Amino acid sequence: MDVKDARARHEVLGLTGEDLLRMHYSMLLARRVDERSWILNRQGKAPFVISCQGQEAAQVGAVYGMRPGYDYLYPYYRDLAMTLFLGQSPREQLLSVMGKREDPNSGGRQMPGHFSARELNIVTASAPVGVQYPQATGTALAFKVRGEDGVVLVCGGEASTSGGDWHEAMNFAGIHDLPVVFLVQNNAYAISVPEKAQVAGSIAGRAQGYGFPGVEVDGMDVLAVYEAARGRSSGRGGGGPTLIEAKTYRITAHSSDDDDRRYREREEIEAWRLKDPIPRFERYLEEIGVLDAEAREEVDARIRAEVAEASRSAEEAPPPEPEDALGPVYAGR
Amino acid sequence: MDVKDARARHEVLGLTGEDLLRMHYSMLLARRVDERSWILNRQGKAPFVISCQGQEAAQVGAVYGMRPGYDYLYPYYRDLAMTLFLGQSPREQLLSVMGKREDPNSGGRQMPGHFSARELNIVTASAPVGVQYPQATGTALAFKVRGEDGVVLVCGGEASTSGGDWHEAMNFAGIHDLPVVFLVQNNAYAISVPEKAQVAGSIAGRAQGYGFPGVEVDGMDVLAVYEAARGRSSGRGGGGPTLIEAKTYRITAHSSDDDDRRYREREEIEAWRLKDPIPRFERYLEEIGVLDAEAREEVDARIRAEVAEASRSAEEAPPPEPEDALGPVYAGR
Amino acid sequence: MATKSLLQAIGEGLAEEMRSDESVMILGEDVGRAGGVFRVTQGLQDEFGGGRVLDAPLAESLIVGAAIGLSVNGMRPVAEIQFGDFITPAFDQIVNEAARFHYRSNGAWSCPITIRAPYGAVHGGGLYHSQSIEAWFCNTPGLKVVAPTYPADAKGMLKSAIRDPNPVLFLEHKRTYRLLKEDVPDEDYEVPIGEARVHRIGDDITVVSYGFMLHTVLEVAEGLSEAHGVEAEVVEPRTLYPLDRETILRSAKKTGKFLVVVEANLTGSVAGEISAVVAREAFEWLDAPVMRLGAPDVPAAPFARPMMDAFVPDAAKIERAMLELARY
Amino acid sequence: MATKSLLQAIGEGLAEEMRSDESVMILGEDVGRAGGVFRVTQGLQDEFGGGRVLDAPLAESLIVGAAIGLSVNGMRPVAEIQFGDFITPAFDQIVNEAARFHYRSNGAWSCPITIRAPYGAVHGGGLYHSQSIEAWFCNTPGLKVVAPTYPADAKGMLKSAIRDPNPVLFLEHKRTYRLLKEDVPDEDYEVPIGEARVHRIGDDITVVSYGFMLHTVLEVAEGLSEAHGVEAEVVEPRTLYPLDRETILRSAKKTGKFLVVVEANLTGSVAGEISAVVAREAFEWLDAPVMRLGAPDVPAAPFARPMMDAFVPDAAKIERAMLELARY
Ligand SMILES: Cc1ncc(C[n+]2csc(CCOP(=O)(O)OP(=O)(O)O)c2C)c(N)n1
Ligand SMILES: Cc1ncc(C[n+]2csc(CCOP(=O)(O)OP(=O)(O)O)c2C)c(N)n1
Ligand SMILES: [Mg+2]
Ligand SMILES: [Mg+2]
Repeated sequence: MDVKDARARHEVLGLTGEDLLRMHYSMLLARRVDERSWILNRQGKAPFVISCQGQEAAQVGAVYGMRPGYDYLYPYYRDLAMTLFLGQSPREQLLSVMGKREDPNSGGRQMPGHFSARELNIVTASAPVGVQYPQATGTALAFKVRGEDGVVLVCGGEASTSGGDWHEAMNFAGIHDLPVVFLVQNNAYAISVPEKAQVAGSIAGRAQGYGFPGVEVDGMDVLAVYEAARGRSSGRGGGGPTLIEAKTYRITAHSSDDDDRRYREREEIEAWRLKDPIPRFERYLEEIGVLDAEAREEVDARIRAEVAEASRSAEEAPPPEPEDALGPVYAGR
Repeated sequence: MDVKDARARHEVLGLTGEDLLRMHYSMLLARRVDERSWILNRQGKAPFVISCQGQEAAQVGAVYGMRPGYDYLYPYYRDLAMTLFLGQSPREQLLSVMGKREDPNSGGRQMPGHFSARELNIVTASAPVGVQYPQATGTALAFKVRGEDGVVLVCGGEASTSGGDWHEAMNFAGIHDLPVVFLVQNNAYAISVPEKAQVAGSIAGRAQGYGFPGVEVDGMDVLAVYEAARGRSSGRGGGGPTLIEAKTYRITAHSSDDDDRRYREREEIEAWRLKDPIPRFERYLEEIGVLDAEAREEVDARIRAEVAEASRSAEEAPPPEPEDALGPVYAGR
Repeated sequence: MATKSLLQAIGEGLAEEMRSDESVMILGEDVGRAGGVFRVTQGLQDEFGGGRVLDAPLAESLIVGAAIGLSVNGMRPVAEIQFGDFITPAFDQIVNEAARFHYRSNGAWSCPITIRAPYGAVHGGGLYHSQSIEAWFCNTPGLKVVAPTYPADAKGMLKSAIRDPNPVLFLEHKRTYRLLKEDVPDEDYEVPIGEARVHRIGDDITVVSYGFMLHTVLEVAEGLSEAHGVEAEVVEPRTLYPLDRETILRSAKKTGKFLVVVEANLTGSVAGEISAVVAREAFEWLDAPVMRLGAPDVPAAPFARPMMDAFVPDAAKIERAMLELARY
Repeated sequence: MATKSLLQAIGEGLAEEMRSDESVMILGEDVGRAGGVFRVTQGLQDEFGGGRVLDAPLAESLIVGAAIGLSVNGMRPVAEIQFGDFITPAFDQIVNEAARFHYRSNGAWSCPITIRAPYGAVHGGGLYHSQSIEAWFCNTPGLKVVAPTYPADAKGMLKSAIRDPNPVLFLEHKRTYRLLKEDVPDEDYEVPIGEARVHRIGDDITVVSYGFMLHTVLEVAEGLSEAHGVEAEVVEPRTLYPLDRETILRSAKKTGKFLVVVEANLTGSVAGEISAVVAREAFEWLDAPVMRLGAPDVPAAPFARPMMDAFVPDAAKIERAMLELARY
């Protein structure tokens, strides 16, 4: 698809219409897979759901340009849009949501959202918040020690900056000028705890104290996040660490176990829904003539069909056997 | 003793000549007790020594004005000058150095330098670096919850900022605007590890990222440190957290177990010796006419006699009994 | 006196202690407006304000470290760790700091803090919301580790924990939170730390258990009595460290047949210590090997139901072990 | 073949592995120019450069976490924890992360890291440079915990640890670093993880021990043989988790009299697990209670010499325990 306006934002960023459509596709696919998970939950087929809704732009903007299987991703539990972008399929994620035997993340051992794909360099994630940061610096250090140009992208919510691991990793990345991008998806809440009880000062503003750049970006704007991350998570620019704080919002409750009416007003959510990153990006795509309403419906229909089929197939897949619980505990030599 | 010059630095700070002499006395006393510990070590009477030498100005400057038994101090293992200032005696510290039964810090249980004095609000210190920071914020929070104007001073070396505890405490202090002063005594080394392999960016510069003031001061200048700390550790000014990074230098090896020739040049030490905070302060005192050479010798002689007597008495004190090892493990109700 | 669940009893215990002692306060993640992810602290922030029921940042070392510092300055904090699995970042503050304050200062300082932590496998919890964390803490003199199972015990032991001048790790099995209700006294009372409880008297075998496993053991014990005439004596340690060795040994010596049932990965669990005490002190009374039953030695309970159910010892496994012991 | 101390043997093992495998690297506090506070890594930074022998910031969670991340990206890191007592901040990364990588990813990932940590009481060390930390880690499937005592074993087991695709915690008792020298092979060799070693053959009693205690036990065993004709079989687990149950049980069944001697605070130590295994599996062969000897249940070895010497089990206490068992 041709680009109509020579001064369009994406052009300045070196992105083609095709890039934009790929971005849009990834965001919408993640949204639909996520929505499907909630339906499965209500149907009693998925005991637990944790969502990416509202954060798709931050995720796709940051991951776009990563080289799957070369650069490394340390995702956190909301990073569905990233893992789908890098190559995991909707069926795979729905297998995970239903704790099926074929779940590629963990074979049904972990909760959904604990991503893992060895061949895609998506490093196995866990539940303890923040542990990924030191690990990411080690992975970046390996690139540096070997003189390779790989980059590591590591993600977390704003509360993941409160624990010591984040700081220890920031300091280490700064000392050794490591090729690592810290992406903090600040969605205003940690379960019920609002940002002001979680974060003193400014997250982005802290990077300076470690001697490397930190930027705050509108996390509902996929191009803004891409701009902050490119040349970093893309690996093309190389260089040292960067911190990106993407201001975003968690549209759903924390998880299917949470009742968010206890701690936030409906009006607040409605106000943020108006900034939903997907319709917003679609307005841009329409403006620049890359995706009109009809084409959008077509894409969405295709995605919905794909997700429905993935869900059907995943539902049919067998659960783990009881004995699967017994291993593998140790890797063989 | 009268102050001669209306524009002298100490006057601007509201300090009298008497204040200055007290500061000087505390610094020199700490130096002499410290030196005595090394002699005891060489004599085989003290298995382990860890020094304050070079850091006396940072310590006395920060602690001066604290209200013993009201404000709280979380010292680190070099803070001999602070604990002496607050009221522990040379004999008490030398009892600790020799692991005697009467050692008030721990009854011979801990290494020297692990200070504790309940009645002075010097909180029992341990060896794991950095653990004191979260504790200090809790102590400050108690003041806040009860609406009292107490202040907490918490200390560590520059490497104590590398661990997660420091960061978690900084963040918490910022969120709740707690009355706590973080004093980082940056003496350029953590055992053998130089600052550049330890600290990315700037320690003082990090405070801003947590939303409260941070200052870097010349840690060899007692008045500069006092200026940074007053109205904070004094408690008189109240208010929220402050971070002070006092640039100083460790004149001795890390401890009596360390051989620093492995990792630093003699010339470097000699260059820093020229900035020794005690002679430097004495030059100031002489300039302003508060302490001439003769009076200085007198003070020193008095201190030396006091320390010699303290040492003699501490040497004679009995060691712990073997059975002392068995308790007290649990406090009785 | 009303019937209460474990969860309600603990919540009530917290409220009562806060009412009667101004120095008692709570800090933890989501303990405030949300009332805790399990709702144990529901309503407390409304009653006592944000100063005394404080939503902490997501930083467990800070939570425990700050609790220590609060106790230093006259408070009696109750720190909540959202899930026992996430207590690991606070490990240093608990075992190296809180537990050592008294000894290292030769008795000058003490550290009266309570650390509440829900533990144990639960459906849908997966590897990181399921662990039995108790063994990590049961080699640490200076610390007390309690794990009551029944509502009335829990409330009374929580009061003892808060009033204790030492650090107490207070473990709550998630699957027992709402499992049953029982009468819980309204008046102020304590259940002492360090005393085991004999739930069922029997002459044939002794079974020691706690948490969710205890419920299953008691059920199975009834069944064995009816079906096989085997009378099991069932003992709940309630305090895991230090152990009430006397009560455990008295029962072991009486029956001569001893079994410990835990939900933890068996090897290295507290079942080892309990077995060792019995093997040492009750040897002459034993008519059978000291037996243990626990989860297999795999990292933790998996998420998918068939695997989780295979992980947690169930009634059938427990019955088999008890029968094997009885018939030995 | 030259004689080497434990410390030298470990240093040599590191150097050889780094020479033969470019992916092996070291990170820890003071491991570079200073060569480690105990000088284990002396000379390695000169030979391999600052990139492969890296002075880490004072942040143990970072050290282990970064090691995990290095292993993810093709390296074989050896992380040094300066003193075992300071491993606590890394507890989360070790037990919740490294040990779970393989299981939680259904075998897709593994975590080949080695974590070296000096442990044990030493004169002048005091509460925080003395602890026996092994029990904290011996309830964690996915992790291997080794604690060799003799130089040749240590070098061979270090090689096994580095080449193992799983996380291995490698414990070195500080007081054994320079205690003796023995022949250490020059050629490349491994001593397998998971195999106990029988140091002394005897028919009367079995004593299991490791670390500094093992040396004392062996001394006492010689004395008992000469003075009392008591022949002790002395078994060193070498690997503490998972245990070599077969070798331990074989000896227990042979002698029928079993004692474990550890330097840790006894209650909750690995002595409990070892005792429990024997009490369960060798019951019919036992002629005496399964006995344990360890340090008293106080936080850790104190600084002042009289107290430290009272804390660590000495030859007299060990002899008394061995004789009591032999005469039972
Ligand atoms: C160490 C640790 N403590 C507590 C938890 C429980 N927990 C899971 S998610 C969460 C909130 C995280 O908030 P944030 O980092 O902002 O991410 P978000 O969920 O908002 O995307 C908490 C407290 C945990 N998983 N790990
Ligand atoms: C958690 C922890 N890790 C390691 C050590 C060992 N250690 C003791 S002091 C020290 C260096 C501390 O350096 P710094 O904080 O700069 O203080 P300085 O000694 O220079 O005053 C180290 C590594 C420790 N005590 N605690
Ligand atoms: Mg958030
Ligand atoms: Mg320093």
